[in-house]
Amino acid sequence: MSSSTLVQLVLLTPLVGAGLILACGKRPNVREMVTLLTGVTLFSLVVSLLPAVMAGERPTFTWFEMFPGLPIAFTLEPLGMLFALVASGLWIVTSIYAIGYMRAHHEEHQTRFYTSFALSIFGAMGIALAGNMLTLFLFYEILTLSTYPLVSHHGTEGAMKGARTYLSVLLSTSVGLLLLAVAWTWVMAGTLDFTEGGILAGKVEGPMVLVLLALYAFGTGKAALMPFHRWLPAAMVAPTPVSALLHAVAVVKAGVFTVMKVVVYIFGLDFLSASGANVWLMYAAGITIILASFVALAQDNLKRRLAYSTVSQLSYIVLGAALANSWGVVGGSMHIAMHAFGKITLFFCAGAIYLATHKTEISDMRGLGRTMPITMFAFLIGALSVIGVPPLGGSWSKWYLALGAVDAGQWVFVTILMVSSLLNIAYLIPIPIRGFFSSGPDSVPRAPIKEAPLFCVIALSLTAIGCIALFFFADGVYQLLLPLAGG
Amino acid sequence: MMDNVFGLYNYWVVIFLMMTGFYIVISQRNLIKKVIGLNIFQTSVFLLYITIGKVEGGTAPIVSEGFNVYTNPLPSVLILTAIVVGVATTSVALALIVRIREAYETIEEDEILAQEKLT
Amino acid sequence: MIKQNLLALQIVIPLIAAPLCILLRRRALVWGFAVLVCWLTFGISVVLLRQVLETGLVSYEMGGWAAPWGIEYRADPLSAFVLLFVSGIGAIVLSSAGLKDTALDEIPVSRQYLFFTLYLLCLTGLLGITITGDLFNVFVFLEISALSSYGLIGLGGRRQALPAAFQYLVMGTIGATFILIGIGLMYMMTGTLNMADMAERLVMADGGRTALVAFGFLTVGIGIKMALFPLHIWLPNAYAYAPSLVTAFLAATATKVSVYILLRFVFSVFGVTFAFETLGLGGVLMFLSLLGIFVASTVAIFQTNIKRMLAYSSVAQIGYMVLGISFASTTGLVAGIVHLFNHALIKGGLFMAMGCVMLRLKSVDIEDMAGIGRKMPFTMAAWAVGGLGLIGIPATAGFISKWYLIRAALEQNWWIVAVMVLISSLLAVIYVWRVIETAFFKEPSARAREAREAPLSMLLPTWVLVGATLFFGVMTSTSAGVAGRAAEVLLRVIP
Amino acid sequence: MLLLLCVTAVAVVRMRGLWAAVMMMGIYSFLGASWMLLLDAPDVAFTEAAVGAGISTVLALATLGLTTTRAKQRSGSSMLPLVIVGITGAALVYGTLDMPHFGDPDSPANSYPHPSYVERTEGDIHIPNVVTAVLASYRGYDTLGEVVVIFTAGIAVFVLLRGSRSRKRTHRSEGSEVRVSRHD
Repeated sequence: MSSSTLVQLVLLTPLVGAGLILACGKRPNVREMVTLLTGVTLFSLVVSLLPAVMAGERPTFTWFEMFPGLPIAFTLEPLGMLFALVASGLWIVTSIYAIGYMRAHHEEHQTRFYTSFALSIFGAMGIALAGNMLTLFLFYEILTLSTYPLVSHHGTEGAMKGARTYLSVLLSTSVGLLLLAVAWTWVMAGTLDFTEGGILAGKVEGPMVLVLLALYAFGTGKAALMPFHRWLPAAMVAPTPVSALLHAVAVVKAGVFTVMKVVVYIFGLDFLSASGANVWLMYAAGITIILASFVALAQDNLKRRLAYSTVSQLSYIVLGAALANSWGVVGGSMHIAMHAFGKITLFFCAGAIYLATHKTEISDMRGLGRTMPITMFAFLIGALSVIGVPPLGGSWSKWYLALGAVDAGQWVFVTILMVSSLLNIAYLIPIPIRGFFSSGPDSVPRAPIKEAPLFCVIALSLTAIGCIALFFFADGVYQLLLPLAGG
Repeated sequence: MMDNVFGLYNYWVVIFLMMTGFYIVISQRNLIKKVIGLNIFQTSVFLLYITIGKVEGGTAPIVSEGFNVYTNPLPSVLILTAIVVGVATTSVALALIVRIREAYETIEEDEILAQEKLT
Repeated sequence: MIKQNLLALQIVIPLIAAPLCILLRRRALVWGFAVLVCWLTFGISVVLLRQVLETGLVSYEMGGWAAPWGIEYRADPLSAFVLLFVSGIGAIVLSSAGLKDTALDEIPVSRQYLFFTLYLLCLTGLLGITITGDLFNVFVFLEISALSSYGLIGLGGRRQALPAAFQYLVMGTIGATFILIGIGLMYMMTGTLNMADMAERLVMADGGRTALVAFGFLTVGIGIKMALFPLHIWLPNAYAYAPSLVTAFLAATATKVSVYILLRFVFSVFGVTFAFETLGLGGVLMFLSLLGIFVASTVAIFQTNIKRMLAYSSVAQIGYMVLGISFASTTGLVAGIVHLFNHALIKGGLFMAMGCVMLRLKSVDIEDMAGIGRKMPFTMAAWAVGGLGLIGIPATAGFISKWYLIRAALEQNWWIVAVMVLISSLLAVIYVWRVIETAFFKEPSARAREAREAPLSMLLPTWVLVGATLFFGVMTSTSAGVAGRAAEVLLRVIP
Repeated sequence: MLLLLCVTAVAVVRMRGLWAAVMMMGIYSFLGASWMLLLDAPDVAFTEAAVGAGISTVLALATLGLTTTRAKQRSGSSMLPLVIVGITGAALVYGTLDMPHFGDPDSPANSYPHPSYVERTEGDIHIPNVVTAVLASYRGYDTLGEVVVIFTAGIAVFVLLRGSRSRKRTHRSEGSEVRVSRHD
């Protein structure tokens, strides 16, 4: 099979999967088998494309012309490859986790849940493969809409409110700002194709570059740049598998992925750094990193704390893009993968804790390490990876980001990265520490070991191992991403 | 100036008539009076058309010996159609009024609105 | 033979069919007949469009008398395009009225065959307006369509339909009379009623002031007919209380045809230079349309009757069309014309879905619609897709219109306008989402618990329209392509 | 004559009694018709007298019989309508300033198309009454439209009034019921 056919298959697999899941709605076992099978198929398809992309091939195909000269087209390039790998790979793990979680929790509307999930992955794949900005925008909106039923899943007043915030922030930024940016780019540049070296050089000048960059950066609400980060904590009303895959991996990463794509392929690194318009974006990212960390520190609800941590970590990637040099871009892109593994582990643990003990507040979690040792250990690994401690994956991406900041002569941001790491320690580490070393409430006798359902434990162990593995395989990721930096 | 006044005098009168009809339509609250207003409004527009077609010293456009100047026949043709349209509209409007009266027991706009607010 | 008389047949077939409906009387029979006629009309319009795209212009002299003495029928890309979707939607909507257990049940059995007669007459009127090249003929057909729609609206089951129809009648007649005055003044200045002829003679005629006033009266008159803000007050009640089928048909076609007349007058008769450069029509239209978009969208948010909500949304959507026109650029016109088409599909689909809801719930109140998504998944899924189209989410037809609209604004560096268009679509998000949320995620209401899915005969036409929304959301070569041709003809880029 | 027309029109505005108002409307139409006669449009005049003054008035009177004959004292301000009408009227008067004068034989309407209907009719159709000729031939299509308009109106009226008695009962018995919409 030619690689361009494979790319089509990558796109169609989750869509077909969604259809099948819907059709098998009456029989839960079949339905979940289909989910898993779709995930495995998708992942193997994506992996099979890896050698070609590593070798410098850029499989391309076009569906049809939406507007004259503006088709719905797809191109697989390194950054998209990375995103597709991470999203599809973690989908399998999340599906395993979800089966355990949803059954143990006796959730309703499970068919709707799995169908929407597959559709969201379809959206994420479309974003990863998009060959031009219009296609990306199309799938960006598909992702927003297909995630909505997942967020409002419980149908309670709280869930509806969260989902409303979710939808309104994402839609208003994308329709209000991003679409404007896309249309403007089209009017000025006459093309929206992702081109190496960018398409805007010589087409826009002066302060307009700055305005356009701002439209893109804030318009991509999924990147959760402050002040458009509110949707992410709001989305935490969703069942945990959703928070884990979508709000630590697929959706948020789609956001920063978009920003990265825009910087690399629309503006072009040289053009952007020469224009100087990127400096404010660095500061915006820097502020978000620090502020969100502080907010996270103040949260007692575990999922909310993780959500704010995500907001902060996403801005690492935006910062990488804003640095607009090779180290920054490589570091930022790498962080997409590194943070994904770390954060999904943390969310899996949060869900497991909730399933086993129905605890959501951090202050209630003393002594949990004794009843749920595997979960707490995995949490520790995930936390360390997010903080960036060797030998865990997260250390590499932070290292490259710091190099990028130095390279750009922006010492401030080296400092910010350091401070942020300290803050990470402050809000993440106490949780396992308390879990292992602090005793539970005095009156309660020591409980026996009681882990979450097996499926959940398997899933969270896998991702924790992934965090470690990434440290050793980081070179592969680096090689993959090198072409982005123009190397 | 005076030339204008005499030349356009007829039009001005017609305009006055049209506006009277229009005023009745939009100011009256009684449905029947609205219809009457519409009627007057339309009839006045017919007058406008006929006025357009008039030719000084002309005669009715019936071809016969001894006349060379005829009044323009086209406006007459148009207005014959328009009159019928006008009556058609009036009749539908009146039918509606009958039904409204049955449903609301009134044909005053304010009272109908008041009833709607209640239900 | 048939090919030559295509233009005449387009009108004559539904016209002759209308009285025959009275003779048939029996429901199934009369339905089958009327649907057949509608599809035939649609078929003709398809052939006509292809013909027009080949040759550029098709003209027919009624009764064999050449213009300016006789009445001329002519179809250029714009009119052929409008004919196409008006007859198409007319056919689709009517197809759903067939067997037992459809939205036709809203109309008392004893009057159902008359419904078909009026429906066909209304279709005839709308098609006639579009196809004729004679100003006075426009007025006549305008009245045919108007009178029949008063009757159709009056068929509405609730008593509110009656004052609604009356209000529409009064405003509609005022509009028509204004148009008549405008036509009269135009005739006075040029001595002709044929539009093409008039356009030529208008250039020679002196008397700018009279032409100006004529233009003003025509614009206001058409503005009433097409419910341009703030002349829209007849529309919400009329749409809310008319039988669902009538609403679906009228909402998708009637105002669109009025926009067509505006385009015709402004571009074909008066010409861009006169309307936009001399008069500054663009500014006025832009202001009114933007104001209309915002006010009507905001009002829509607060409606509890969903048909009424959609009606206000229609007022706002008319604003988008007029906004596109007000740019007087090719892209702007494409935006306006393509939105004519796209919105016709979207609103047609939405109101059809409301017809399904009305059939099962006997109510279109938002409270009663709670949780109905579980009982009527296909209906509400169709509604949701239509709603997304209204917002302008990519991959729906609404996005295409919005894209062209923004492009048109940006091309002329009207930043603010582009931003306002985008912001306004967020208002649409609010009113659409209110319904989606209620229908899918709330606990079912008492009425919703007893509801079941609408019959296939209703669902199928609904989904045809909604499917078309999706289809024309990605395959734009037909819709935007023809709109492009039409815009070029209107702007006389190509002769 | 014109003065009389104006007086009649204004009288309608002032009048409360609907009988009288309808009669005034009839008179107005009749006066209009007379004026049309003076303007050399006998065909129109006759039609207006018969249809406008005759049929409309009869219909309106019949409606009165079915409904009520008194209009309520109207409340509220009448400023807005006056302003609208004022602006519209002023616009029209402004428009007249460039008009060809009344009766001008050289005005575009009266001099185009050439040869005129009158001249063509003699050769084409051989009916002395040009209005009839044009109505039936050149613009025969409008006439067809006119027939359709009548037909449409007839159906619409029929639809509206048919079975109205039964509806009446339904509405009354339902009282304030708003949501239920079917009656048969």
